[in-house]
Amino acid sequence: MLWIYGGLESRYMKGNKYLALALSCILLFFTGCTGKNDNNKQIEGNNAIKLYLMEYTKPFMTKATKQFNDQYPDHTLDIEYFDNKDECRKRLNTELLSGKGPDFVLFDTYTFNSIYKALKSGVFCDLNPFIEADESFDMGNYNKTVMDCGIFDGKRYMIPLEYYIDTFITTEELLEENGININVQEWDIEHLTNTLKDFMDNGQARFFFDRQYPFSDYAVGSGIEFIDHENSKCYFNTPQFREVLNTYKDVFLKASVANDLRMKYGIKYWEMLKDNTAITAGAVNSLQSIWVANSFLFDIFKCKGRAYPLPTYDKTAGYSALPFDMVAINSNSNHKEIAYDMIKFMLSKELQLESSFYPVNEEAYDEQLKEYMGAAGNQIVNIKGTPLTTTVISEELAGDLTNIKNKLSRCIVRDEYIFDLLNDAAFKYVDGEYSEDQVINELESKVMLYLNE
Amino acid sequence: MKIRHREMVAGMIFAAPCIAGFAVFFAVPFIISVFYCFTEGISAISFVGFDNFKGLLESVSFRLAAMNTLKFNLISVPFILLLSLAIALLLNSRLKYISIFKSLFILPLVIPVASIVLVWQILFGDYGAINGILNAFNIETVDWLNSSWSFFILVSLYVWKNCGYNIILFIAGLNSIPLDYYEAANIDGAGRLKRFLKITVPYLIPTGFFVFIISIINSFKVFREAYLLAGSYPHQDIYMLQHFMNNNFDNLNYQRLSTAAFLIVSLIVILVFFLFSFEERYGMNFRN
Amino acid sequence: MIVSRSKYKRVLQYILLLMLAAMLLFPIVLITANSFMDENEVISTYGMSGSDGTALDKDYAKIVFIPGKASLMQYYYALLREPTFLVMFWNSVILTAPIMLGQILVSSFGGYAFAKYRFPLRDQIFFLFIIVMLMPYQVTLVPNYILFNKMNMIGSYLAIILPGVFTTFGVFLLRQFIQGIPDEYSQAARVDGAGHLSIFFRVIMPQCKSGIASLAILSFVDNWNMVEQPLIFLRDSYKYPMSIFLSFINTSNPGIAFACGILYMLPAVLIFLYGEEYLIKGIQLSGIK
Amino acid sequence: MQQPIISEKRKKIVGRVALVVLFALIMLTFLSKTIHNTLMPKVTTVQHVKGSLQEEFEADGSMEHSQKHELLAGGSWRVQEVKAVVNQQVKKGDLLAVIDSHDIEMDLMAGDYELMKLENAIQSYKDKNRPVRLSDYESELEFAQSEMERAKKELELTKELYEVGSESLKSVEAAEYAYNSKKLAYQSKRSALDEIKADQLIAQDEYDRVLKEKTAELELKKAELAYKKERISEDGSIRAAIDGIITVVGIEPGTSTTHNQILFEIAEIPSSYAAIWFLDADNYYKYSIGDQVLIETVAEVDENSQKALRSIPLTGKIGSRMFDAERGSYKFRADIGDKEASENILINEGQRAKVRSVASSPLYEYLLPKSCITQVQGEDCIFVVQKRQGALGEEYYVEQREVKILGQDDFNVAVDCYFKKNDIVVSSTSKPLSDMMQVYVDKAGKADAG
Repeated sequence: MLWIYGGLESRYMKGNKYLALALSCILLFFTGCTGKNDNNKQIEGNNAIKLYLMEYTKPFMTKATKQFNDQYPDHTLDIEYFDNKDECRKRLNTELLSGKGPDFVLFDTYTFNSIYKALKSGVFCDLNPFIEADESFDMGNYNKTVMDCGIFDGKRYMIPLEYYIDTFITTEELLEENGININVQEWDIEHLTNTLKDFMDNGQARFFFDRQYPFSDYAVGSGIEFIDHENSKCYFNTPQFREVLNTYKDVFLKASVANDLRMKYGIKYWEMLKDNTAITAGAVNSLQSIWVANSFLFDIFKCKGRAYPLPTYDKTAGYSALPFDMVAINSNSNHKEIAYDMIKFMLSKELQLESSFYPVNEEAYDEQLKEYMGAAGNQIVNIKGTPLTTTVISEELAGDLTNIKNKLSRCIVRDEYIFDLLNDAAFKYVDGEYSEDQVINELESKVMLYLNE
Repeated sequence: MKIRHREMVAGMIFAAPCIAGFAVFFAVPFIISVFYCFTEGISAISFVGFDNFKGLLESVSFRLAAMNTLKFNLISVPFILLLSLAIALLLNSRLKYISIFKSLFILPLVIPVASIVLVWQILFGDYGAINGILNAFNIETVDWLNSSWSFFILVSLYVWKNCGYNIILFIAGLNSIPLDYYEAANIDGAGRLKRFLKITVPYLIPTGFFVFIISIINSFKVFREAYLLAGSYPHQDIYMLQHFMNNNFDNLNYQRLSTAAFLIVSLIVILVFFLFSFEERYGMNFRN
Repeated sequence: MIVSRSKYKRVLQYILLLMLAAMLLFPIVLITANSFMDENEVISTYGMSGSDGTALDKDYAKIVFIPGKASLMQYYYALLREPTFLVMFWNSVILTAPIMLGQILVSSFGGYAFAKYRFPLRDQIFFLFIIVMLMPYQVTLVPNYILFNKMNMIGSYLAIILPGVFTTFGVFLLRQFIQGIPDEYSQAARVDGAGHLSIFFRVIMPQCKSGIASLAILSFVDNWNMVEQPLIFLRDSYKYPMSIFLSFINTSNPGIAFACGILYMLPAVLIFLYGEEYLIKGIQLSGIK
Repeated sequence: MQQPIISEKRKKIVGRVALVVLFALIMLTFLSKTIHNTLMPKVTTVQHVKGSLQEEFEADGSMEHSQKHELLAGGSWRVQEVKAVVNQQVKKGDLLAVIDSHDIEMDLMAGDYELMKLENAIQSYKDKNRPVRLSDYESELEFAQSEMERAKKELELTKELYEVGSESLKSVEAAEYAYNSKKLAYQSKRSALDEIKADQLIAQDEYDRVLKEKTAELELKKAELAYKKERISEDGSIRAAIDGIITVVGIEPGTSTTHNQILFEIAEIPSSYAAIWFLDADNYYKYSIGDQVLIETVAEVDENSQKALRSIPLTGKIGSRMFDAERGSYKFRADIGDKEASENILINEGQRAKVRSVASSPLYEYLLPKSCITQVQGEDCIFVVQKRQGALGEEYYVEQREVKILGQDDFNVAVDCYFKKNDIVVSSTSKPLSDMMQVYVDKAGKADAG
């Protein structure tokens, strides 16, 4: 198109050239130097608080709605229920990101393709001001470590409702007869390796873990830092990470029941304990599941169950929790205070008691634990068609749980994309398709790109 | 006078639809997006001056993407220029069936990449044909698409796709050279090379310019190929500006997007200005 | 002597050309040939496993030009068993056709105006058109997205079609073409007292048929394999056009990938065969004085 | 060059080809849709209903009579002969067993002797502490009082005399002294009397209590003795107290009983019956108190005035469920409801019986036909039909949901699962389904469960 240019009368062009340049300069100057005057204009909305929720939350939302209605007679809750999780995800993702969406956002860590990118583009508003403003709210009532996972760049964008720690449960007797002794103080990857070596060597079709945790869980459990979202940096090319990766391939997976075998048992993991395929029951991440697993152990072996976390990288490292359901307030909501009250209600004991993982509300936690230590014994419950006489959670077991809880040092919000990358790469490595360096490089490069976009 | 006026009105009416469309879909929103460059927050907007630019330029990914794009242009454009020129010269000779060859060379232009990319994957996949051959000679195989080779693979795809376009233009350029020049040169007893340098090259310079620009423009569109070849997070070396932007569309970071867009636009504008003036200065000189 | 030398040279040229042609055509030929394999052979030859990208049995792909036994299974599946494929095909059509027609309509008016009329800011505006024309898609998509998001039109075909219609390339091309039409005709018509419209329709249009044809082809080729816009503007995968569907298919359903590829490029090829010289003309137009 | 001509020809051909292709594609599109639909698994659906199952459980149990009278041994008797056998029908006064008459005499004598001893004991007690006599104390008190009054009078008299001077001051003092002493005496007597009265009250009711107790004991013994005597005639024959049927015989000849050992157990007829059965922990929950049960057992019925064994159905209501520790299972007991059924039949004690609960279960939220449940890797699952916006517009697909089976009968299953109001569940399919699989919903075959 040079030729058009040639074809045009040059005076137009001259004018044009300068005009364009001048225009752009002025534009830049103006917009750039208007300074940083914050004018938080908000969309004027009616008195309806918008929520998107999954259908199954209905039962306890009815509670919430009741309470809400007598608290705010002049406002209404307009809840849109979804029966299809993907649809809910899609709607939340797109609408929030494009400045629309519900006022009060209840989501789990799988909702956003990348929760941190969402945070970066500022979809949620900082909750700290509200919390500071309100004396009735006492951080002490909640698990600090877990609560703080909602903080990003010093702003508390989201608040977790429940969290889980990858734990597995077994009995001391069972460990002994398999020639394993786990010293919880020393419980780290090295310890794991040593203990499992001879266990695996006398090669029977016996496994330590009753499932193959995905690499991401194992890595998170190991407590090494490999992603720093705030400064968008990642540290995969470290001896620690390499060791974790290798132990995962060489020790951890070998000591775990392979998926296809596990498939045969379906949900009935206790069968594996019965026929001595696995000697632990894994992924017991809520007091209820622990109670049940413990009962099974007692039912089968007549021994008390003990709970252990996944091994950490070294014994000094603390354990890691992962939040599940979280709540936040849309930064464009013009009912922020009300939404905040909703959050407080969600954190209140009676609702926290409903949570399917560990509740952040310590009171609720204790109450649940108390229940399972006391009243919950000697019932006959029917689990997947197998009747089970339950056993209360013993003092020791409760002790284990509390130790684990007290030794929590961090809480990781899982970022879907990155965790998928981790697992894919690890899978390829285990498959022998990738070399160690290939894994590291791929992770380094892709995650780096991803974090910096 | 009156007529001129009516003329003007008529012209405006004729031009109205496209100008209106242009304004609605490009100009106005673009100005809005320029405004976004200096703000943050989704709809609770606040001005942050040049922070976005700072942030963007600090972002490793953006810099990488920009570098890659630049690198791609520097390598692929000259290459495709020479190649297509060579082919054009070949095709310009009066051989039999030349028209068939012509159409053959142009064909890739219309073939959708999407349906061709498969072949590249077969060739360069980790278990692709080439690795198969390497393996047969027990040479260590390479995961082409996940290594720095991917860059050249992309180049090859780009060349394959856009060669035809340039060939056409060059042929047009060659045809526009009056033959008697050559005859005159012949009479002067100038050698083939001399003729090429003295006549063909100078006359092709303008075309060359145009092809040059077109190639650059097309190289900006190479994202299509890269995406189809290796998805939205390809190997570092073929992570282009377009990837950067497309991925940012996923989490709709308006500020980022518009800032990046603005930077690219101003870059291209400057480039075009530069080329125009360059051509203005030298392009003419060759003519006389 | 000279004859032989020239012959020698000619042969050399042919060989060169043939080699180049072979290189350029290799992919097309390969696909065409392989589209007649049956599914199992495809999978066994290229070791593509349906489930995910990684091969099941890790033997390397081979380049096979002549299928073991020719079969139309791929076409059968693509055309009769997998309606999604055809739906995607029509999606592409739905996207491309309106853009093509709309663009022709708008740009022929615009081109005429810019070529034959004077009005204030004409050249500046035209200059802007050219600048926009040079932009990568992603750049122009940003404003579009902002606009359509405001209009809540994300996810609908209109969000792709409308900007497509008003792409400035068409205006530019036809302006070039119409500029080439000598003014005498329109002058004569005007003397006969024809109005602007009738001049446009009676005089200009008939003469820039080929111009419009080349615009049609170029815009078809461009839009037929659009990738960026659908990726960004369409939310539901079932609205995607072929181009994107194809990029998934060789993982999701490798058996029929080749046939789909062929069927997808078929219209493009047909149009190319039909209007090759228009295509060439169009491309040259974008470059001529 | 003849380029244009070629191209003209080519155009024609290509144009035709293009038309054909277009047409073909359009045709194929519709064709493929129909083919696609026919190839999809065709499913029929049902809607879950709220209701209760006709749960049918069967347990083996035994029959027993519900109202029984026991004959107890009065002491350690030596049994000489036993006349009655289990399930023998007896009239009031029929001889059941004979025991050593000597024992009985001894027994009775012992009884009499005890009585006697008691009576004496009472008598002696009566004598020992008869009530104290108050009257003498009272008379003494009266006497003291009169003395005192006399003394008073004398004192006054002497005083008057002293006034008139016909008495000496000395005698006055004397009289005064006398009066005072008398007064004291009187007061002391009085207080003593009060004390005695108090003591006496206490003593009295103590006495009464003891006496009552002793008499009560006496009565008891008397009663026992009478009871014995009434049942056991001197000759040592033990007789039925009521018309009935013997259910238990607790003795055999030659043995000797212990005190209060069950000799016989007689169920009165016309009798009412109960069924008893045991269930272990796994399926005890299938029966619950208050359930109607169908009991099938063998009974003796009169058929035109002759007895015949028939297996008859009875209905009962579960009355009790208790955990039987040593058996480690739950014991259920159901009383036969319909009297007139049991009027004219006769069921032997311990008769085997089949106990079937015909109870419709508690109300379940979600009932589905059995055919809805499919096993996926040891998991019970159902497939719920969902709609989605597919490539070909509206399309149906199935969503796999894991369910917990709460109970089932011949036709329906009660499941615990998350349901939406109008979810429809696949009840039958032409091909095996998997999650998210697209299906063709056969509206015709749509029916409700339950």
